[in-house]
Amino acid sequence: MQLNEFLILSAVLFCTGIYGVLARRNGVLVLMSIELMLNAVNINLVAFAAFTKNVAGQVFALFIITIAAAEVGVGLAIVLLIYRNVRSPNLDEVDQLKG
Amino acid sequence: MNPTVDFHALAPEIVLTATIILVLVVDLFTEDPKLPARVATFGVLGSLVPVLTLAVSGHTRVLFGGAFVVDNYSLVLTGFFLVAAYVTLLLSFDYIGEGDYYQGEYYVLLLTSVLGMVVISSARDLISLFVALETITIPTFVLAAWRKHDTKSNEAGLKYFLIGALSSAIMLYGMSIVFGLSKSTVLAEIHRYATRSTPALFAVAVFLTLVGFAFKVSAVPFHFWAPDTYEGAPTPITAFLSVASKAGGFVALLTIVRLGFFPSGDSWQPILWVLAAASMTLGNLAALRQTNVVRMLAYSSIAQGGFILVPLAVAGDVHGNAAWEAVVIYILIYGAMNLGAFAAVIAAARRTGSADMSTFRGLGRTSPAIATLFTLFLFSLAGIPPLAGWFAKFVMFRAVFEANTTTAVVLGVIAAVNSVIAFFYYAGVARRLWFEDPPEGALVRTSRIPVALGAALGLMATVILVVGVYPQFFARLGQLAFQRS
Amino acid sequence: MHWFDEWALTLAVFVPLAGLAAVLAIPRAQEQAIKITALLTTLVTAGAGIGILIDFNYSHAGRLQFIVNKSWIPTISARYHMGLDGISLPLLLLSMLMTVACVVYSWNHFPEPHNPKAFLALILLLEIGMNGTFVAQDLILFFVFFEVVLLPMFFMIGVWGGPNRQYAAIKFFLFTLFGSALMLVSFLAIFFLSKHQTFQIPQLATLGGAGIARGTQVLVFGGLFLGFAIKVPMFPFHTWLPDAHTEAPTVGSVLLAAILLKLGAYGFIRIALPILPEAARVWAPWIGLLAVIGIIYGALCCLAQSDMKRLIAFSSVSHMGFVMLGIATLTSFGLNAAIFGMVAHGLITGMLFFLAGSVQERYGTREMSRLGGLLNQAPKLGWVLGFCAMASLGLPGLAGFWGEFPSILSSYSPAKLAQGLLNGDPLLTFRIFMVIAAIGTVLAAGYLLMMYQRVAFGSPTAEFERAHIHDINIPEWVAWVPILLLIVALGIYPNLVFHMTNQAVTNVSKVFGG
Amino acid sequence: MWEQQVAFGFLAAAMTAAAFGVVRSRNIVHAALFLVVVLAGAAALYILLAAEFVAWVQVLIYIGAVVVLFLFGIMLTRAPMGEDTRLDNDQRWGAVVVGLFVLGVLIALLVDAFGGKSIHFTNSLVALGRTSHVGQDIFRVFVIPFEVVSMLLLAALVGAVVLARKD
Amino acid sequence: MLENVWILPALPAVAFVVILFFGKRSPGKGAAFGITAVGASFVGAIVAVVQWVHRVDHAGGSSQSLGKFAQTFLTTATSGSHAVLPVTESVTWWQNGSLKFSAGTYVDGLTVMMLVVVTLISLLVQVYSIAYMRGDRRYTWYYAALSLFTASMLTLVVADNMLLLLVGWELVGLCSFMLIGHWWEEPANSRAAIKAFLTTRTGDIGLMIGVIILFFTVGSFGIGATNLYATSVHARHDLLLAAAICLMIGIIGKSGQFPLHTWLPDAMAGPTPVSALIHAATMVVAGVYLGARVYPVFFNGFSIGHGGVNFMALIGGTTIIIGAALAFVQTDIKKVLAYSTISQLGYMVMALGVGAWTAAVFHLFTHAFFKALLFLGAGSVSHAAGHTFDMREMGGLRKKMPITFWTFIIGSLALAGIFPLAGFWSKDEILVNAGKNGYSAFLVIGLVGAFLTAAYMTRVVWLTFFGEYRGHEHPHESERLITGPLIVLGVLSVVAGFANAAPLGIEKFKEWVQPTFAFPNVHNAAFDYPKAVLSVGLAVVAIGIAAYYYVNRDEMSFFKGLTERSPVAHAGYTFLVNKYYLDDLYENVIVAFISGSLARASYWVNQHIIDGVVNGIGRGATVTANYTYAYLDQRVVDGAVNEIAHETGAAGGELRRVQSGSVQRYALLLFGGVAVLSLALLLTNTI
Repeated sequence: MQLNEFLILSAVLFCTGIYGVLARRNGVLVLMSIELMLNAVNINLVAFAAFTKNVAGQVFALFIITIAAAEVGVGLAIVLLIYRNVRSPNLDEVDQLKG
Repeated sequence: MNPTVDFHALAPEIVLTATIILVLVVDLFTEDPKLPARVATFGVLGSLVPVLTLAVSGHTRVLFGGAFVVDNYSLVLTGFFLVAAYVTLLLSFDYIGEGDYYQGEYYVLLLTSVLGMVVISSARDLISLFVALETITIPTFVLAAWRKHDTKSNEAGLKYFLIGALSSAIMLYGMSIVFGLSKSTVLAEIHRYATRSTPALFAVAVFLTLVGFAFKVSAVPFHFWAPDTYEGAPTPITAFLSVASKAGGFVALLTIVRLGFFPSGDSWQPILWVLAAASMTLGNLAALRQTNVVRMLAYSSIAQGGFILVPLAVAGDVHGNAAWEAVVIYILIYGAMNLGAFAAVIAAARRTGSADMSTFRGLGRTSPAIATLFTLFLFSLAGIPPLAGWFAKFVMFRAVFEANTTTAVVLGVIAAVNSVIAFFYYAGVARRLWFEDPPEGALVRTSRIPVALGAALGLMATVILVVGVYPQFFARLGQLAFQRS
Repeated sequence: MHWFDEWALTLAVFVPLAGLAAVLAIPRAQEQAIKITALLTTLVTAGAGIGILIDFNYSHAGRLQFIVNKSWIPTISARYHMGLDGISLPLLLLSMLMTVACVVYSWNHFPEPHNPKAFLALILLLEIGMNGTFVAQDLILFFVFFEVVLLPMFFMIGVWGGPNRQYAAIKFFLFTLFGSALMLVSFLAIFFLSKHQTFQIPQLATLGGAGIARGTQVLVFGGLFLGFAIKVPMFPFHTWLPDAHTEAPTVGSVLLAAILLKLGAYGFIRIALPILPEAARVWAPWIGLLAVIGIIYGALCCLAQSDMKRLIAFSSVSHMGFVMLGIATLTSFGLNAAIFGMVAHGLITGMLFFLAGSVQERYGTREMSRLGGLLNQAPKLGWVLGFCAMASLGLPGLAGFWGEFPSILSSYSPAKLAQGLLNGDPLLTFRIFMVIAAIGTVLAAGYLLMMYQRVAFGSPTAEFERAHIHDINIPEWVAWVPILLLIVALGIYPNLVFHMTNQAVTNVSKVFGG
Repeated sequence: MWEQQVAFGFLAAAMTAAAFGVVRSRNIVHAALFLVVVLAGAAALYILLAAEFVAWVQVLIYIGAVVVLFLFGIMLTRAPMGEDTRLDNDQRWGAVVVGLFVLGVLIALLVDAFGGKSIHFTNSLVALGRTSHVGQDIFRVFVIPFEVVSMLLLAALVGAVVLARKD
Repeated sequence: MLENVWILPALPAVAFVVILFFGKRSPGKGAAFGITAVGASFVGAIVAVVQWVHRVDHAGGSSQSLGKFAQTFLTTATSGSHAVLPVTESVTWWQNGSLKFSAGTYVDGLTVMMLVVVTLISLLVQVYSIAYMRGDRRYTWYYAALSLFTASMLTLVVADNMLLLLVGWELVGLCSFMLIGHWWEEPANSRAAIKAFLTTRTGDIGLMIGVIILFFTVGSFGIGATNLYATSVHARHDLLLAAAICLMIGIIGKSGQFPLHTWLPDAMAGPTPVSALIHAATMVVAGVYLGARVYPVFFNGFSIGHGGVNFMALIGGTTIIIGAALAFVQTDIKKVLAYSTISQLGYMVMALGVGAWTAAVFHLFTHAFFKALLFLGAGSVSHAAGHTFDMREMGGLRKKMPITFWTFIIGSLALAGIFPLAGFWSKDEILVNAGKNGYSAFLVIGLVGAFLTAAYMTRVVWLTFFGEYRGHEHPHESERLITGPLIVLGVLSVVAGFANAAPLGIEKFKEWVQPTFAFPNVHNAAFDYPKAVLSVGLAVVAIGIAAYYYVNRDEMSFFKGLTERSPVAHAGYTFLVNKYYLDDLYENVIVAFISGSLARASYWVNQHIIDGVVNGIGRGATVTANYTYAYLDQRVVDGAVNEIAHETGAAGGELRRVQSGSVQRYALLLFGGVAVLSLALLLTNTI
């Protein structure tokens, strides 16, 4: 199979993620979009692992999955905190700090 | 591969890990709020011991098939990180102690981040670098938002988190492609691959990888989080972010560029050049307009980051280690003066009750000691002899001259101009401190400087004075870091 | 006295540091203790100076003595290398003397906001930088000392200065910072260009820019030129000076005029000329041109002043013009004149600023239109002012003359230069300079006498008729008498300085066949 | 070979569609469910690439844990369950431009670099993905990262708790 | 004494210091010190004279003690064989390169002559001042200044090199400044003092440059060396000419020659004794002395030997007439004397210019006595007539104060050059030589000058001593301390001339004073009766006419109010009264321009252009013509810190706007950066 098929798929996912991160207001949705991007990366890695016959790629993917989980945990906590103080999950409503 | 693990080499990490767990336990089972702090401090100091013993024992130790290396380089930086962490702790005690903060948890997170730093200075492959970097970052996301009931602090945490997560995603994408091209995650292999002619994709992949570090060192245009986060976060954390975690980013950058991408110069040099120039200029210009001291320091540290990037950007044309040394020396000195500056800000803010510049007017009259120290740190940042800053700038320019290419010289000129511009806002603060009369009803609180804070101030002041007069200390360290042993 | 040879310069430079520490240690309340400590420190330093003066080997005034050359920053091959020859000696002593005078003078009138502790601390810090600069034999060391001077002066102006002090302080700092940035860059360039890469001034001087392309030399010299010229200050980089002087507290102005301005000119003689002789030849006519412009221009600006202190400030521009003219000729005459000129200007203008300060302290103004009849109300002060004015306008028999005349003399026959201005004959160029400079001496007489007439002659203006103006007081006498005596002594027997400088200067001018 | 090709084509289409769903859906819960589809698809791809261990981890951690977290988040932030037009902010078009731009650049580069390269499915590839093999690699080379990650997770846990708990 | 002549200046110098510090508390308020010192110097001078005369009479003998200098030059001396070498002593003063510059004394006839004149006049003046200045508010200071003056003047005289001479030259200028401004409460006085100082200093530019040129031509500052060079065959004429012109400018400034003479009349603002000493007898002749001292330079430079017209003679001649003419329109007796001094100095300079060295120096010698006498006389008069110098308030004093009257008469006649008084001999010698050396034009000028001199002196004498007293005081003869010096000077004015009375076969002055070492071969003309008679005749006629005019001016309706009637005469009158408008030229045009417009202009440039440019660089290239200092000042004071931000236009503001606070905006920018940079990389790496 063509390596590029996987890579381009991941590129598409990655850019979709980017779009999401930029265009979504809701914090949770932004987090989801980030997950999309990370998945794209994982697909890359696993594909390359298969391509290069080097298991390091898979290991890398595993680490990413783990850390992503931690990230999501922290991220959600922060969104929650904000929601508790600002009463809104929307990111564009937090802009006290500027200039 | 040797199944037996060299625990001496791992001792610093082990001590730190043990400390973290200990702190957690202590926090669970005691009421004394001071105890976790003490434990954390001793842990940090304790993990300095094996660093010293390793330094004494000399020879380089390669573990896990080259994924993890303990050599002078990593030892110097580990030492730096631990000291920085220690100072940060000194700054934190009273700050955290006085607010209604979670104490034990605070130290757990701080130490975890430090653990990441200690690891990153010995990490020699993409995976370790990535993991270490995240370990540095993720706890600080939380710490930035630590003042739970202050929406600014929350905002600081949020912004830091989002930009951080994004840039690590980008970095990962880059790393994945680097892996795909070089067929390995070990830097040595990548180095070998980079010596060949590479496709354009490699250059872009390198760039995407660098983005992650650029974010950590808050290089323009990946700096947006910095001012807001610095302003919102608890000041000790700001100090920590602007020194330790930033240095972490630089170390990773240094490692990956020097041991990984170095051979394909035109993939990373232009990028770093642009980042350096942009950071210096924009950082300085933005700093001119600030009315909040912390925010001003945030921009100033962006600019300083730009200065640190200069030697890296020209490293490709420098024979020998002058450029690398310049980076390390600059990091060491920068750490000292910036920590000092933030310590001074904390001390001053305890007096004036705010970090707003207008409240600092006439501080030279109301509390001369703090004002004097603050001034010292500011002018050291401005690079005026005999304060350590001049030497940092000096080695930077030296590297530029060593490279002696047109691009290098242009960058040098930009740096020179910026170092003059920078004087404006540093002097601006000094002006408020000394030339202006205190606002009526000044001296909000005339609380004494707490011991820990005083210790931090004194320590940093001594460092910048001694190093300023006898820079050989740090110069030698920088030299050692890149000596084969 | 072997140990002394080893330690003399280190003492001369770092005794003030010890004093500084002591001063900082004493609590702010005990002003008397602070003052005494500061005074003792400066005296001890001066003592070291005397020791050097005695121990100095005049038969070899041309070579460095009291050399101390230790490792400092090996990684960038910068060394703790100090030494002094006939060029450094008079300036070093000058700076020691003036510092003592300043401490004494400010004994019981510190400018607002009082705070003697900080004030004296800054003076001591200044002394470290000034003394160090004059004896440093390593470019980096030189740079560091050169810069050390900035901060104290910045704060002296900014904190104890006049109404417009912030502007003046920042301006002063920016100019000099800019200059020294360029200077540092040039130093680095020299380092990397020089055959065996070194920062040691003597070695570089012996190399004499060997192996550096002429064009490059000219460029690098340009950097040095800016760095030093701003400090001197030469037209048109002088604009920071009047503001700085006008706003600075008396003692600040004194040190600024007496010592700080010398650092720049000294830099030319010690570094720029010997290390880059080729470039010096190319630049000489231009330096000369700026110098004479400065002479006339400064004098004219003086004539337009109504503020006594500002007038004296501009007169510095004019006088340093003579110094630079002397340097520009690249001859032993010129350089001797330049150094003598620096010493003389240091003493005389320093005194003038002291006097301006005392006048302001007594009348509360420096507006010459409001002053008058000083000779009536405080005769002694008036006569001393007259004396200094005469000395400053270069009256033979007083120190000022020996800076002016030889420098004019020297510009009659400068060293062999490639070409003058506009590809003209260098000889002609410099002879024109000579005439212009000579005219400058008359203008000098003009503005100084005008100042003296307005301030001292006539009878007091209505507003001060009743005012009780007390004459010179003890601290002032103590601070001034040595300076006044020196002005006379040097004027009558100039060899006091020339026999120090001559050999050393000849070494420099040898290269130019001057 | 063709069946893999077909499977890939099917998965790719589904994942892309779902991804668009995640970023375009007007209903947060739907978005979360779309995300599940994407993640599952990714897992399937891993199987396809003979990385079984990774695939299982993907299923367990992502679908098992992360998505649940998201759902909790949605609940706790009282997000409107139904249709909500105001899920997007004002810079959508900027986002589109940037996204497409990056995509273009990436595809161009990828084609340039890996055009014609193909993955060979051999036994060695299958062996590569085996859990044992992966485990060995982790514990031979990546011990430190592994340990560090554990500390990181601990810290993240502590931190998340501190931030999230009411007080 | 010839070797240790340095003692002479040293004594008054010491006196100066002593008076300065102990004068007030000492008996005689310092006068004692001053007089003792200068007295001692006088004695020393006399001794010097004796020794010198002895030396001259026993010339040629190798036994005589020679100064080091003489030895070195003895061999090279052109006329060394039978020359009477000057006595020189010197010590190292300063050094440069391999050159060592000495300060020392150079004693020959000219020197000792000057020594005598200076010390004597100083002595008399100081004695005179005891009475004249009694009770002055700065009595002590006055004596200090006088001593300093004497010291400086003597230094100038004995100097063995141009540089030391320059020192003395400037110092006497300083003393003159201090003493003119002695009563500085009056703005007029201080203005006069400053005018004097600045004018002479303007001339000193010339002197300074001249000295420099000579130094580089000769290779030494030494006077002996200079003269030797100038007299040697291989002297570079062009350089000497340049030097001579420059030095001449110096002389013009110092010796009140046209056109820089205007300071001298104003200098009369000083106390009268000072005028006598400084502005008649000694300081003002310093210029002439310089001319005589390095005469070879002028002689060779202006090639005086060849007759025709030269700069020096021309200046001198012009000055004679200019000065004399002005003397007529003055009502202030001191002013008259001042102008007469100017014209007499003109005689000396002209004499030098026409190669009559001895005559010039001789006239200097005699003039010192009678002019000092006249000034002191005038002082005595004003002392009596209530401290006024306005002749309109005098008259008829001859009975009131006989001694003053007679001495004044003597002085006037001497000045008028009436046989056999001092003035006659010297002036006559000048005229004779002028004629003989082929300067007939100047001979005529000299004669005209003689005529005018006689006339205006008659006017003075008449207005002062004859007719009715027009003042309101009760004039009386002055006391001894004043008349004493008058008498001494009177006697000298009579006898001094006989030091060089050719027809009587006495040429001692020439013999003793005129150098024989390194001196151009000027040949002094023999006495010439026709010319002598002519000049005296002219003088007598002049006196006659003037006297006649004043005696019965009532009958002389023609002259009466002539100036009112004839516009020509009126014009001429006003022209004279306004001193040829020279002062207006200097003060209202030149000085006003420099210290006014020019100075203000350049200061404006400083504040606006240069400062502007500099700050402009700080503020970007936005320096425009209409941009003002205040505005800039304002801005910078606002905080130079903000300057850069301002300067980069909106840059700072832009950045702030970019930092909008919306995190997703940040993200967008971040990705934008990524996209752009990666595209850049893509292009750079593929192309």
